[in-house]
Amino acid sequence: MITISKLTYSFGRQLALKDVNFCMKQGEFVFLCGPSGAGKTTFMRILHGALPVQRGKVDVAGYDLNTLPEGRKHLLRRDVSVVFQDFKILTNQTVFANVALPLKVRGIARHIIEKRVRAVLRSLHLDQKALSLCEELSGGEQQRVAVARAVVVKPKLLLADEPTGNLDHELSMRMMDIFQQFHKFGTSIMIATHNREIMERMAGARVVTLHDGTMHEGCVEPGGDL
Amino acid sequence: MITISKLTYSFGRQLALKDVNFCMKQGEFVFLCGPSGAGKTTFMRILHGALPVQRGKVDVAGYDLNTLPEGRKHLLRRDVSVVFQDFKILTNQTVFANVALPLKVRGIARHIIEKRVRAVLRSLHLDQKALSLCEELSGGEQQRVAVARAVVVKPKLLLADEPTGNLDHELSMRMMDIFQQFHKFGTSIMIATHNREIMERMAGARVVTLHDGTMHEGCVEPGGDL
Amino acid sequence: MNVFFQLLGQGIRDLFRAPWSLCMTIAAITLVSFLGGAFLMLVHNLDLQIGARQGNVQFQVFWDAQVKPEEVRDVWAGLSAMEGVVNVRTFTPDQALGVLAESFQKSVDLEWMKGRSPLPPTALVECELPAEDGKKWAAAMVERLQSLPRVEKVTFNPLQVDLLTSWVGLTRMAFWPVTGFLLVVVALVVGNTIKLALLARREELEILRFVGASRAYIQFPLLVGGAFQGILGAGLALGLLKLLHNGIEEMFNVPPLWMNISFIPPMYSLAIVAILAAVGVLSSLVALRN
Amino acid sequence: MNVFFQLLGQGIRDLFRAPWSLCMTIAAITLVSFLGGAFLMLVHNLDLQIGARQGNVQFQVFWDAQVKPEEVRDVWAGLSAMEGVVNVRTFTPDQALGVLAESFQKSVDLEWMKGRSPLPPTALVECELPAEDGKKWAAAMVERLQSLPRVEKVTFNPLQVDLLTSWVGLTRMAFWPVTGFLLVVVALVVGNTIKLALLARREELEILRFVGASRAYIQFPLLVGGAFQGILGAGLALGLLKLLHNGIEEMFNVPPLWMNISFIPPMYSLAIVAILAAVGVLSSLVALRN
Ligand SMILES: Nc1ncnc2c1ncn2[C@@H]1O[C@H](COP(=O)(O)OP(=O)(O)OP(=O)(O)O)[C@@H](O)[C@H]1O
Ligand SMILES: Nc1ncnc2c1ncn2[C@@H]1O[C@H](COP(=O)(O)OP(=O)(O)OP(=O)(O)O)[C@@H](O)[C@H]1O
Ligand SMILES: [Mg+2]
Ligand SMILES: [Mg+2]
Repeated sequence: MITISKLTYSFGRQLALKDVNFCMKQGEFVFLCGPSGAGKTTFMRILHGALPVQRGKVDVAGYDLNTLPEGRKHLLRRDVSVVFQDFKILTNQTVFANVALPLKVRGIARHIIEKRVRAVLRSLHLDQKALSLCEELSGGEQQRVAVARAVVVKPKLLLADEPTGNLDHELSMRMMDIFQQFHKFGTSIMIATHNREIMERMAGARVVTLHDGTMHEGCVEPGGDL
Repeated sequence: MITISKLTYSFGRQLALKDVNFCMKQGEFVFLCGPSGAGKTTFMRILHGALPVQRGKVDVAGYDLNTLPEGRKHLLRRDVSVVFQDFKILTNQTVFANVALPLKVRGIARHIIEKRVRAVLRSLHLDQKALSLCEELSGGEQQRVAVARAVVVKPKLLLADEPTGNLDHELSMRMMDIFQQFHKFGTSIMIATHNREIMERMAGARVVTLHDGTMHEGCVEPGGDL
Repeated sequence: MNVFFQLLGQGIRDLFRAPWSLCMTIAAITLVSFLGGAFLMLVHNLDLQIGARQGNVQFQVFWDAQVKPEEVRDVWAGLSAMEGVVNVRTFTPDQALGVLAESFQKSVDLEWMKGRSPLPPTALVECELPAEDGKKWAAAMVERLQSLPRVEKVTFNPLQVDLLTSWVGLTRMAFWPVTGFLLVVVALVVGNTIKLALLARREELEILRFVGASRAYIQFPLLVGGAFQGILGAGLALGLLKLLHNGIEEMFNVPPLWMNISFIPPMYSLAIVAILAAVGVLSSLVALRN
Repeated sequence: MNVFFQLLGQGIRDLFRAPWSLCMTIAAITLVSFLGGAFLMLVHNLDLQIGARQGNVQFQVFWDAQVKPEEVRDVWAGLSAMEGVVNVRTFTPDQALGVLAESFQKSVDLEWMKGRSPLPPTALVECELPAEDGKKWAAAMVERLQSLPRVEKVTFNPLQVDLLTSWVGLTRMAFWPVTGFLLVVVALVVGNTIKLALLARREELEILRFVGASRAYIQFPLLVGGAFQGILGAGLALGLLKLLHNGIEEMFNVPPLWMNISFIPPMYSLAIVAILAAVGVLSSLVALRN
């Protein structure tokens, strides 16, 4: 699903990623950890083509990001869904419109959109809010809208950047359930998180840690520290 | 510091706060908990005058919010600092400019601003980023800017809405240290959070829980659940 | 196809999200294309005049100042029947005096001279010059007019045609620079609006890209918006131009011009709309590129 | 005081954050105030003309058509020395013919008549009417002119003054509606820019409020921005108006107008700048209120 070798990325003189080698098989479930400013978001932004590959080779979901032209990136993004750390939802539109958006741009028929969006909203306890404007939502509700929009298209690869930062324990667990469900049906999932509770829940899962731009492998030890 | 009786707030037909009675003495440290959508942010927005008092009586830092006119709200806000859940920083300006802003609007001399901002940024490990634009920061860095801006004015009351959602364990603890320092020097602090780790750290602290708009009292039990 | 119309509607709806900005733009485009259209109308009418007068020549016939009105009247009636004559205008002594008085703009009162005007009766005879042997024919015509009763003098003046032609040439020369300038202004204005709209929606467009929208899906509504502004502005400008035309249609239909102002032909109108739509689309494209 | 200048600078710097929008606005304000200024200049010049001609009257003197040029020339030289005479304009027969030819716009060639023009020599004598007994004085003046050698006829025409006066009255009547309309347009345009700027900075202003900025601290820069736009637009408009004035200053200094166009007085210029600044501030205030 993802094959990366010797990826290096810098913002001007600020080095964000340094010689990262990373491989992720189809159907894998990976946690991406690391302190604030370690480069997690930068890493994910490269994976879905929001930042260019400056140095190294990156291959995601069968697309070679070194050569993928701007005009074809939407094909990559139809296979790779992202939950952004800052949500990136349309605050002046309804919850329904936001979640329906990725289906709409794929030209999917209206009645199918309706059905799939309703189902996803229900599973995230957002069905009451379907017709609310997103700017009227609480922080946690907005975060769930971002997750709903990412999973509604049943992507091959899901990148979630800190998807539980504004959620209480119960909802965080609920969200992990949903991720696990998608995982069971074959979606590869990478979650960047600081939340130990949700990691502990997935004992044995693969964990990669970014630190000052370099990557280290590991796995969740049941009930313990990383 | 805060005296609230029978506060009720609704967005249209959506009831967000129901008959809330709450009292907070000067120098108290309070955690505000509750599931997503419980009304925590709404409660805090009323406390610094961003939302009007619809029903009930609210008195904050000596200002009667039922009668405080729009033209004098800035006086209230000079005593009450807020860390917003969505940061509300000026993304197109530097970290320094953002943190200096509340001092600048108070007409404080440039050299004093310089000194105080530098000190706060250092304590939050942001000194390297002082001259970066905020839109170039990672999620956790932005959150720390929001906190720095709130504490730099040494407020009488600090309202922090989910101030550690994007921070790793170490930084969260660091931030609690800072809050505790301010607390020692007399600042009253209210933190809305889902993060159990930071609550567990403050064993014995007062905890109020919002649930469906109603408020319940409690306190942090050492090492256990709420 | 469904998506096509959906995006079409989207492009227009998006414009109305900033109605103020839209109004200002439409107003600017309308003003500019109105100016352009008025200029085009001028050129068109000069062309028509040229076309009507091309190859024509005017003979001026002066009668003896002492001739009786009755005597010339019969001759005048016969003038237009002469071979090759296209148009005849005549001035009695009093009419000539009237033109004189008008030229003084009423600051000189010539009323008292009425009935004893010192000016001679005059006629302007416009003839179509035959394609060959024009000069010879004109000389013969002068002779024929000279031989009319009590005519004192005949002159003819092919110069007028040359003057008009050279003026039209000048206008033609100015045409492309002026049109180009106006189009650049329209492009700037439309581009500016689209750019502002893009700025306001930068985040929205980024989100669209991130959820997998193709480039066409994102850009098409913006191009539609540009075209719409161009077309609306051009339409309004044509409406205003028609109003102007109604106002001035008969204005120059007086001595010594006898010009009936024509509206620009439908093809030109269509061209204006098409060009402005194209400029709208192009400037949207440029705004998108940056 | 320090904060004052800081906020002043802020208000202007903020405008330049959206330079496109600013340019468009300034252009619009300039255009509108230019129109207003041109109108004011018209009114001002009519006023001047009225002032100069108020109570004046024109006598038209026609000599015998057969008189020799030498004979009238001496008389003409003496005309301006007569009591009460302000201005004298004279026409030899050939000059009168020239005006006639001009009125035919060259479609009638009158060159051949040169030297044997059938028109009489003419003079326009402008006199200041004494405040009292104007009619009697005028009658005496007619008599005096009539008694000049070989004068055939003298007429006088106080009507012209009335006409001019009534036209000025009309312009005056139009003045306030037109000015009001222009000011409303300026207010709309400035208000629109400020509103757009506010929209773009809504979040920023919200943040300013939340960190304890007083209302004055937030609003003052915006008002400064409004005033700045008004002043800049007015300044540019005055510059353009001066250019226009240079171009047309001498244009009407020809028969039969002999008008020297004056520029609007400094006080008016100042008033234009002040009014536009005020409108800018006011429309910013209104934009802030909503
Ligand atoms: N556009 C940018 N320009 C310059 N520097 C940037 C930019 N974006 C990110 N950075 C810097 O790159 C580093 C890595 O940022 P990144 O957002 O990837 O961190 P992160 O691991 O996601 O942190 P967090 O957990 O706080 O979200 C940070 O130091 C950040 O300041
Ligand atoms: N402007 C608004 N208009 C309508 N409803 C609103 C508005 N703001 C908030 N709400 C609703 O009020 C309820 C309380 O919102 P609030 O933001 O206070 O929750 P919260 O406790 O902060 O939740 P979270 O932990 O997710 O941030 C939510 O159901 C939310 O949808
Ligand atoms: Mg991040
Ligand atoms: Mg909240």
